[in-house]
Amino acid sequence: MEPHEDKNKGDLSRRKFFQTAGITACALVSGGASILGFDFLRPRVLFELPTKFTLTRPDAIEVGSVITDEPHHVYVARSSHGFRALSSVCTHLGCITRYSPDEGIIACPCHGSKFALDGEVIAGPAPRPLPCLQLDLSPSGLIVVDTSIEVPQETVFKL
Amino acid sequence: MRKTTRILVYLAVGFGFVLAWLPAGRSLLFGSDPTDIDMNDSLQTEDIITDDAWRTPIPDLGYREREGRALFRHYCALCHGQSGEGDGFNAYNLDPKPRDLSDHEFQTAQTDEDLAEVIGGGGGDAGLSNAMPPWGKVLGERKIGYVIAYLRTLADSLPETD
Amino acid sequence: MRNDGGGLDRIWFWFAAMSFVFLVVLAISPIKDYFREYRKYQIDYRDQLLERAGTSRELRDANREGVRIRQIWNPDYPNRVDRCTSCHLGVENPGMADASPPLRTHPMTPHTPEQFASFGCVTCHRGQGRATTMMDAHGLASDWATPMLPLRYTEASCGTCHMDEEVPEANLLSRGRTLMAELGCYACHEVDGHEAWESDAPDLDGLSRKTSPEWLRTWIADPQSVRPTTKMPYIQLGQSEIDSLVAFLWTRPAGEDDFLQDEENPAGDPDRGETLFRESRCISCHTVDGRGNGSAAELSGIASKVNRRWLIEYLENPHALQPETKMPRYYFTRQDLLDLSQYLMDELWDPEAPPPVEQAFRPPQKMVEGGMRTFRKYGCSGCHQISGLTDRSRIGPELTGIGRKPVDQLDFGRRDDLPRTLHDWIGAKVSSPRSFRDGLKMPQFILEGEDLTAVITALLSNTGEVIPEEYRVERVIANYDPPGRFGELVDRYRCLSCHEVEGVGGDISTAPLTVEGSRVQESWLKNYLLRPSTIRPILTDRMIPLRMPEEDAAFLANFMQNVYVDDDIPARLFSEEPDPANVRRGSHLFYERYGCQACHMIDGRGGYFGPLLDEAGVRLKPGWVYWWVLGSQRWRDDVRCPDYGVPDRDALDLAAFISSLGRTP
Amino acid sequence: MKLEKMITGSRVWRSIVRHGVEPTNRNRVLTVVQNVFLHLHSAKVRRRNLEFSSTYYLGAVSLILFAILVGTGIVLMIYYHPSVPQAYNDMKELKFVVGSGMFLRNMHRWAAHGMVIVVFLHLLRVFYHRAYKPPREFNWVVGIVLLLMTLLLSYTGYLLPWDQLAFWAVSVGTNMVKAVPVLGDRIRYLLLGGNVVGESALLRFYVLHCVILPLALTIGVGVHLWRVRKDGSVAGSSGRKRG
Repeated sequence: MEPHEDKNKGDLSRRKFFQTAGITACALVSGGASILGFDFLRPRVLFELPTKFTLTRPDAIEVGSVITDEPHHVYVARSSHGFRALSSVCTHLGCITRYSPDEGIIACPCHGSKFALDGEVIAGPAPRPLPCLQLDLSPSGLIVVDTSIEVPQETVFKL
Repeated sequence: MRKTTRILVYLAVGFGFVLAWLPAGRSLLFGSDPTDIDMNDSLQTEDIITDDAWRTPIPDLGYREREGRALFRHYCALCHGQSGEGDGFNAYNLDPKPRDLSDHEFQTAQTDEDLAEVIGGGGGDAGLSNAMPPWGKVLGERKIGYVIAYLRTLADSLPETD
Repeated sequence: MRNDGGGLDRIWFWFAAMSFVFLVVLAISPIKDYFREYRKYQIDYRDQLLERAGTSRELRDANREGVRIRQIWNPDYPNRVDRCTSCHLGVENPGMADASPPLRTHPMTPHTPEQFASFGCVTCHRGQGRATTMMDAHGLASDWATPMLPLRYTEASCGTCHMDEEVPEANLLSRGRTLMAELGCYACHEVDGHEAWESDAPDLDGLSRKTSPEWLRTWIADPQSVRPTTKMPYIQLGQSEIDSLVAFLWTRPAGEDDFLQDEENPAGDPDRGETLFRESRCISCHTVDGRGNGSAAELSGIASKVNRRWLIEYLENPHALQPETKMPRYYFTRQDLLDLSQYLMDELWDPEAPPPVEQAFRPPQKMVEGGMRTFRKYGCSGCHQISGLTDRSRIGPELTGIGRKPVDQLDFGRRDDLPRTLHDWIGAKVSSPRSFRDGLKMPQFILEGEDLTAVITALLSNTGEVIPEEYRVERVIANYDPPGRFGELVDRYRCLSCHEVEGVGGDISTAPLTVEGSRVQESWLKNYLLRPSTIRPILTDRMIPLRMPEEDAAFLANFMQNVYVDDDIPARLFSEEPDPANVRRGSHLFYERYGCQACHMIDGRGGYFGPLLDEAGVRLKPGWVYWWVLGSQRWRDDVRCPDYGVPDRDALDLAAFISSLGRTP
Repeated sequence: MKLEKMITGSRVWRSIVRHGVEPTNRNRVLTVVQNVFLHLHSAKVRRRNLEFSSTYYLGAVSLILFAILVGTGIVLMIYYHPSVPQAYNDMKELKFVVGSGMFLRNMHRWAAHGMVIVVFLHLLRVFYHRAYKPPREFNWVVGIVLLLMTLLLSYTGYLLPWDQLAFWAVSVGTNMVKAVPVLGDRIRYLLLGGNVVGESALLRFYVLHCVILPLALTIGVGVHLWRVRKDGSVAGSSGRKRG
């Protein structure tokens, strides 16, 4: 019976090898497939407005005035200190705020939040000030706003 | 025996599929249509010009040089001449004479920025004759760029002297 | 249940093998993804940026460049997504001007670099914007119908939005479009937007009174050999077709054929005729041996073409014989006509022209009918009017959309030598149209070198695409009809053949008349119409003396003075005579500051490209001079008098100086 | 009465409904137990029908291919808009931008080709083995319907890329439908949602391809397999007497 056992033993180890190899391959396949699945679902290009965009010349904005860029949801305000870009998306529930030049404040129509021109909350349910955004000057001398970069609230950009 | 028949049947079916799915199957089986040729009896074949004008080498000027050439011929050639040698018909009465733009040394000595300055601001501003007027307001930066691109081709046509 | 162990082994073997195969198959996709073409360009770009970075900010920006697909997406332009910038990374970066493609900066053109975001790349260069591999993006893959335009034809893309004949900063395209209209492509081919095209080829009625059958035969056989500058193409007719065509034209309308009979016109004085020819400035439009403006027919050889009687009739009143002609009607006396025609017949004949045959030409009816068929077959009526043949159907295929036709829809015929591209096909079609097949009808045009490139560009620009409204630059078709008696005179003297008014009219004269009333003084204008003086001595195409009666001149001058005015131009600049101090300062500015004498001549000093200013004080109104000095391009945007950016005070002084010229104090 | 007898006594009826129609308790039970929709799990199966016997696996392969098609198809729907001309652009997105997009699209395409071939081979084998004979004649009919649905799925999927091939294939195909007597024009009109292959045709084909036909095919496959369990597979059919 010994040779038979030997043979069995050899069979078993070969079987074991195939089992291990197959299961390992299957594990790799499922791991890889989930990575690929994630890669498939993650969009590589966006059909949205770019986060970095160009506005007017700096001198087109008068001191003390605010211009609104509606498609990008951005305010650019100019004070005597310099320029400041604010997101116009309310920090409460994401409504789009409005600037009212008469009162000199930014107000949200949904739940009545009010913000000052430096973004600070004056009234209402908004939990945080409006985010302050990165400003830049393009080589041709135009204002460039990047909504993907937030800067500290007190930042003011000078010419 | 049964097994062979089975294999044969499968082979036949498979072959049929391959043939039916072959993209070129149609033309392989049916061939292409002969083109109808409409003969015109009164016209001799040797009368037909089959020149290969389309093959003539395209003058080797790019877009900017071409635009520059048009501007140069319109605004500059009156004094500087068609080939930029300073021999335009309006140069006759001028003192000093217009610059020979095809001069190789002049071309190598001047950078594009230098040329743009004189073309844009005029000769007076650059300390040259005020007979060279300023074109900056008429042409603007871009078109002056075209003109300079064309000026550069004028120098290249000169045989290089040492 | 026997061989159980062995069977299971086999199953496990297959399990392992299949799992492995599965793994390999799954790996294909990520591996291909890793080797995507744009990856290496993007890594290369970042390296180059890092190398070129001079400031910490540039370094920071360079480090931010990751490997990702970049795209220009324009929601206003439907479906316009261009990913070209995934490989052509430096197009907007002026610092990459010396890099090698694909990373090099895009050259400065009217829409770049400012408007990349709204135009993208495919709008001008074609190809497949969504693709991210070179073959696909450049449109070389077989599934894409519009491959990239070769760079020399890129101007064609300007023409997809700019519908006008003249497109600014695209002179190859403009030239191609002008050529297409001049050569009469629209006579045979329908093209959107050119339905109103009108031929300026002569009417063919009454040829038997004008010319000889021999001349006609030579002409039809090969027009360019008779007159190299003609626009009429070589139609490549067989001899029998030529004969029948001549027969047909000869009998339209059926009538006399007294080519040689001319009893009623006595001989004239050729010397006086020559003086008349020069004085009348015929070469302002016509050429003689190639000298002259060239907008009207070459006159050498005219004596071999027409007979004297016809010539006299024509010079007497051109509009009676050719209603559409641009030639004005001069006031010639009977003696003038005799002398002028004598000069033309004596001097301007063509030694190579066939001598006229003495006997009358009476073609058989069958030949005439055959000629009519030939006339129709080759679409002669597309250009030439002839009584009784009013159908001006276009015999060629429609060309709208030709500029985007997929190559597999083109008939290359026997031209196996051509590369299978649209531009090569168009090039061969316009330069040797009959080489594709037998029996084609398109005639042979002489198109070479840049003219050919220009016509190919113009054809490629006709894509028939629907362009969003805000991108379209429509073709402006000016429409102006001078009213009343003024209109009648303008028609008689054919002023609009040379002068432009309200965008209508020819371009032979440098002076549009739209604001003539604000420009010149009425008394001067009247005298000028009667006896034109020389304003620009170097021009060949100067104002012609029309010998008009004084009342016509007075009426024309008065009308223009009152109607052709622009309120922006001050009618009266100075309430009284300008201060001599201002005149002196103006003179100083004229010579020393602005160097105006480089072009303008006063008292024989200065260049002579610009108008003579000797009598400017009598000719021009001071308000005009002031307005002109402040920006002459407002009058015509191609005026060569440069904009110096003259301050207001200098302009007033210059106006004072120029208005003082030629005036007796 | 006579008509009812004629129907219930007919061969077609008896190939579908295997029990009697008399209102006995046994028949009432059988009505429920022998109905795939009321009793998916067979109440009684012959041991032989459950054997893992030697076979060409053609039915199983088509089933697996169908599963692959459903899987890849659902995933591809994430990046597909059934609209003109966005549909074609989406093909380009899959090719040039989406990670593994082309891999999945090719899987879907080749599996579809494979399924048509395998289902057809399956039919040939059943035919060759005379497995369409009683008691399997009803399952043969179900199988034919499944083949038709496979072809229809293939055909409706053909339009979705919205390229020239798709457009003309569907133009030609739907013009063939016109040849159907009497109803031809109307069927084409309904199929295309109009008279030309356009936006509405694309949407209709999309719904057919992604919802209606796959659902119908799933139900059909259910009946088909259920019948196989009851009657035995093809492998067991030839050379054995019924009973």
